[in-house]
Amino acid sequence: MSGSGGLTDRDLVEMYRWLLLTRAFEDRVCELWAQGRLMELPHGSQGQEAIGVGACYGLRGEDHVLPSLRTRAAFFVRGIPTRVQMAAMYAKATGAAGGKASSHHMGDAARGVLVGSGIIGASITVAAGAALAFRLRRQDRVVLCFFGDGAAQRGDFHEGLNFAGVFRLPVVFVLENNGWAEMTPVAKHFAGSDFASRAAGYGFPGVRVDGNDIFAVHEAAQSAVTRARTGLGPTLLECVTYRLRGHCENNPVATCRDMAEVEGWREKDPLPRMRAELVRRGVLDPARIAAIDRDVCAEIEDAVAFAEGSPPPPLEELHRDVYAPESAALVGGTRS
Amino acid sequence: MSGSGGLTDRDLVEMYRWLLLTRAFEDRVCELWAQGRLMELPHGSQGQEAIGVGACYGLRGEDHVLPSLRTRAAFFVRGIPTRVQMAAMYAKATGAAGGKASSHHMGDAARGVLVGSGIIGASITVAAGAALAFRLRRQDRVVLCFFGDGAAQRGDFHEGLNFAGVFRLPVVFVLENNGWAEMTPVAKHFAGSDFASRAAGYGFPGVRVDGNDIFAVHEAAQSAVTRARTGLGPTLLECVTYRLRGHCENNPVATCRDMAEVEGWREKDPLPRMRAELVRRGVLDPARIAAIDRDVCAEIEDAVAFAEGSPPPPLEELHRDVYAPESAALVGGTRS
Amino acid sequence: MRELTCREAIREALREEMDRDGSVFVFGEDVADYGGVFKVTEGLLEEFGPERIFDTPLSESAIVGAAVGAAVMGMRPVVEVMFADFTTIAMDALVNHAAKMNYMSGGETPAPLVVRMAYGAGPRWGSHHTQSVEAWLANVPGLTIVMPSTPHDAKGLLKSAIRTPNPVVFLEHKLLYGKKGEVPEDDYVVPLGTANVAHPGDAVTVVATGLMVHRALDAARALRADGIDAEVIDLRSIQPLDEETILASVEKTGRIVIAHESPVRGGFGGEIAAVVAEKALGFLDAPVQRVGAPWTPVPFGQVLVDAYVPSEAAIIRAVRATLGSADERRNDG
Amino acid sequence: MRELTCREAIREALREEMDRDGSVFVFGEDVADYGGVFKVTEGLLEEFGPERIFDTPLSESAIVGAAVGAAVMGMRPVVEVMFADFTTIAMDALVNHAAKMNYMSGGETPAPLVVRMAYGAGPRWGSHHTQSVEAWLANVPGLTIVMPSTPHDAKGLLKSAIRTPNPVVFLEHKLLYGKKGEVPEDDYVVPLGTANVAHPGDAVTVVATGLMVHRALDAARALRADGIDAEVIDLRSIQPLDEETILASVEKTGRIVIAHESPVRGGFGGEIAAVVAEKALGFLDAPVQRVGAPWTPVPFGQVLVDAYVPSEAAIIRAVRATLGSADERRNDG
Ligand SMILES: Cc1ncc(C[n+]2csc(CCOP(=O)(O)OP(=O)(O)O)c2C)c(N)n1
Ligand SMILES: Cc1ncc(C[n+]2csc(CCOP(=O)(O)OP(=O)(O)O)c2C)c(N)n1
Ligand SMILES: [Mg+2]
Ligand SMILES: [Mg+2]
Repeated sequence: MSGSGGLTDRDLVEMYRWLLLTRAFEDRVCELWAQGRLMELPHGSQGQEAIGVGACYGLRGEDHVLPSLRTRAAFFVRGIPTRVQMAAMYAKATGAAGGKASSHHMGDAARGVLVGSGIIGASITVAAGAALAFRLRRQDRVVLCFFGDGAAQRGDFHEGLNFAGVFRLPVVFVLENNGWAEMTPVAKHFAGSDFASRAAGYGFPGVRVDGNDIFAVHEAAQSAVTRARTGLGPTLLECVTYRLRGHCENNPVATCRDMAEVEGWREKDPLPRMRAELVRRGVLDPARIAAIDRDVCAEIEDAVAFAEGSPPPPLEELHRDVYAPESAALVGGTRS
Repeated sequence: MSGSGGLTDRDLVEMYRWLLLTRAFEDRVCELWAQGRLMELPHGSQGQEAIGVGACYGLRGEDHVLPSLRTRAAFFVRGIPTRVQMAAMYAKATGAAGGKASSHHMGDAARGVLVGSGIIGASITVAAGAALAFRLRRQDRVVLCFFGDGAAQRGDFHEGLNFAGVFRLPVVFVLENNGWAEMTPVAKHFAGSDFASRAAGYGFPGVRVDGNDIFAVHEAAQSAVTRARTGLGPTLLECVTYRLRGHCENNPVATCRDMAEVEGWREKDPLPRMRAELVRRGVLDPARIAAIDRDVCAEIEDAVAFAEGSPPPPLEELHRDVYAPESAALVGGTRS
Repeated sequence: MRELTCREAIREALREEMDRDGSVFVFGEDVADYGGVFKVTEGLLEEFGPERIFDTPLSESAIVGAAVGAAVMGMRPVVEVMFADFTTIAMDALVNHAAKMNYMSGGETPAPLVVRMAYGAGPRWGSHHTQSVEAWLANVPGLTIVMPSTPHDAKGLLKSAIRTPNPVVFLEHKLLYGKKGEVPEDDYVVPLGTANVAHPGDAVTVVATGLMVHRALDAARALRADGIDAEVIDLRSIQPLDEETILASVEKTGRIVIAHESPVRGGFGGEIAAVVAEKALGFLDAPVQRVGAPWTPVPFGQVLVDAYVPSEAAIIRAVRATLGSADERRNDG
Repeated sequence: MRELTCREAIREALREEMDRDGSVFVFGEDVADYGGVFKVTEGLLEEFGPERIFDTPLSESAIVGAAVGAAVMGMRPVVEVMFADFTTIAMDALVNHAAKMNYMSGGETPAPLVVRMAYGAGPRWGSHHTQSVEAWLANVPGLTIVMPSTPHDAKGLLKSAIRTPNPVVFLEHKLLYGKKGEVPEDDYVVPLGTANVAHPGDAVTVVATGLMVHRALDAARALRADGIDAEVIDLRSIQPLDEETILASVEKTGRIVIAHESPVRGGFGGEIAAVVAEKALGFLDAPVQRVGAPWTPVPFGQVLVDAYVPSEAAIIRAVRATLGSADERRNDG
């Protein structure tokens, strides 16, 4: 694994915990789904968690992220409580948007998480717009926008990146290339060699890293963030990874796939990989590992209990928030 | 100027005539517009005619072209009568679609001209689809799709080129980079170095040529066409040129532009450039040049007379062709 | 007669038309190897091979745009746009190109294509995978818009949609894919623009589309118990619109309830109400009633989605309202 | 009072709001250096500088998508999408994102943006630069849709549109940019959702939008000569829809003609007819009449466009029809 620059042991352990928490959450919701206890269909990010943790760790509180359907880790690193995420998967009032939204597109203004989209790729132009707001307000904030290889074939990828490039916006585009778009392998939807090189067509750098190497992701993301923060413009960061589960829990892992491919990638699973590295470095030992496991496990079970004990949204919730309340400013002028 | 490969003197004179005819047509319609005699607002292609002539000359009758709003030359080389084009600019019954369509998006199925679009960039996916039809029918036909630098920033550019690349479709994308998108210079809508290199992101070659060098365009187009015809897939051919007039006749040439830039490009005007070259090569002499001038001039004036003498569409035309007549095939099955 | 699900009926229509006409072919996201996320096209790859059905990149605009290009060249593409909510990103190819190709070419190059899309609310999909989009496309001359509600009609209408030389938006309700119904073995078609009287009655006319047809039929059955005979009309296509069948029914019943899943305001029900108010006003014995979703995005979750989607009960309430108010209108007139 | 054109009134609203609120800014294609292809934003660059108004690439989806992103971060973008026909390529940002942001965020991040678009037919633009698109967007909860017809309203409504915390589609009719009218000097707003009785009358109600308001007023003047007092209602916004004003008028006149430029079938007129048939049926003394474009794409050329766009004469015919058929409905009822 690549180095871990300025990261202290405390950082490393914290990152490891986020990685583990994300994995534990994903595995648990897959179980809960199988038991018919969830409302939301899980789109598991198992195998890709290093991207969200590596890229979001070290961001400032006022920076913003716009996760893809596969960036569960980002919600955790940004601090959205496990309870709230779990309640969202149960469509409870204590979940997302009072129960009106699912967890995988949930936003959290206070924690700098922008609302995601079920329209794959559409978030890319929205992220550019958020970065535009920072630029216009002279705020040295950065937007991290996550999306997959499939999303990179949408027109909005092109328009969003070109727009960001032309205005040198403070945004980092994190492309989670997990080899598949639903049941279609990258080789069938992309004839190029890599996605990172597309950045040149928009006038900014593209970088390709091992998305399962949390340190490589962190390092590349940090320099892209610094670049953006200092006014040098966007970066396209292609993180090569692999989706270890099916597209969603309706699709068995093996759907349309050669299991040897899956097995090959299990070897590169970012979680055991980081754990081994931290043990090698003496940052973690069996006791510490077990303690973190217990701690994470308890947090998940607490969230499940919270979610299952939470009330469903009241029927009035359906009609809330269709429009934001008119501000007094509207009647600032005389009416005529 | 670059060489002219397998072109015979006859070819050279014919290409010169197309170039001149296009220029004469464009200049004449600008005059007619100023006199308030036209219905259609001209979007002059003066200065860019070498692209349409160079790229379309030598295509097969069964090949197809999809011109941009700036590829007037393509209509001529494909054989759409000057009379019909002129009548279309007058919105006469003898013009485009019985008078229902303008000249700059007109199609002609028999001559392999696909209907263009007022939605800049949208034609790119349509052209890919036409090429898909050729591929599926195992016809060794090629589609030439023309569009500008502004169109290259539309999502459809991205989706269309990626789609064509993935399926290695027999289509050549001819990008008319004339330095401007309406009143916006390329430098303000594009942060990259050149457009041709974007092709790599779709898995096929991009080539950049002097769009005012008719031989360079022809040569590059011919090899791209051969590539497409032999199943090797698309090419993005960026032709660097310049729009000598305003975006349309509502905008004076100088609108938002530094006239020195315009003057600089006048030196590179493809028409005198080709004429001088053919004289140098002894293919043309003053007498021949004058004869062609007279001939072209007569053709244009005949077209004006034809257009002005043509009837407007009858009111019923409004209701024609909204739907194609149901084919007998529809009732092939028993109704139930 | 044998029974098929809507999913099987649509697949059978595709198979028969692909057999009949070599220019009919299918493409879209995950339609070939996987057989479509709703499994509608399952098995067609094995049967017809990769030139007749293939998977594409995640590019809805290119999918429909390429269908337009292939169609004007004489092919008969049938493309799948997974969720109708994605109409927003395929809208230009559909509205500005497919719908206008025949007109702008003076009849030279029509665009005979079919865009299949799954629409309709369900508890697990959220606001971006559940919308009923027909009203977004209903003001676009050149388009044909089909909304089958039974396996029989899904098959017969899709065959007509594939055979017509014009672009067709074929809307399939997600919750009806598994719905079973009788489907004849023979090669029949259901003509576009012909509504179906799904349940005859003379007390009140209930005009519905898609899933609402079934809610209306349930309502009609419940009302019959109270001696109220509701006539349920399944529009089957909203463009062309079968005005005759609607007007004939209203002239008989004097009352109309219009039910669709999309929100009432700006929904296609307004068009039906307008046609009646223009052409059968004198026959109306009670105010028109519309039943549709409330003015909210489609929410996530069982509880809120159940509250969102118009129910059998809502249709029954509307029917009773038209009956109750029989004299009102004369009075306050 | 001083007179301004709609173009000047819209520009003045932009200037005043940009002055009032530093978070209001403008972007779009050729809006800054050139001042917009319709010259609406001319001079704003000189006045406010390149951070408050700037030109973008030819990317409508990015323009509206970026507006959504900037809006959720608290800015107040006002973007120009040159021709409303391009709604098709900005539709996703508008319908699936702007309109649903407040809902999907539980009220945390509304998207206060305005998308200005020029709509309406003219002889020289052809099928892709002339459509009236309001009906495409009228079934989308979360949106607000404004269609001013006078300089006074254009200014007052745009100020309201900029100040409301919700996304607004602001439709400007190309043929009205040069239209002059009185515009107060003071800082007034026209509340969204309030129709205007443009011409009082008690014989028949004519509800219209945009250019059709002027055709209706011409018709009303012509009818007055024959002693027929038509009441012309200018909706000003179709979402929110001012039902009260429409119903109050119909209850008075007993007759209604609805006029819009888009095709009749599937147009917003259906919604208005439905509201009347639901809530004022008893007051109707004649069938509802709709006046709109025929079921064709917008053609090119003076002759065909004149035949396409609903005329004053068509409105007059519709009014006479509602009057002529006064007793019919009772009879055939
Ligand atoms: C515009 C759009 N098209 C199709 C879909 C259906 N869909 C959901 S996820 C997905 C694949 C996305 O692939 P990718 O962007 O690589 O993300 P991944 O799932 O691999 O993380 C598809 C096709 C969608 N939600 N939106
Ligand atoms: C989608 C779309 N956006 C905007 C316009 C308005 N418009 C017409 S031509 C043009 C500029 C096109 O630039 P380019 O593609 O470079 O072609 P050029 O005119 O330079 O030949 C614009 C913005 C349009 N017709 N379509
Ligand atoms: Mg992927
Ligand atoms: Mg250009």
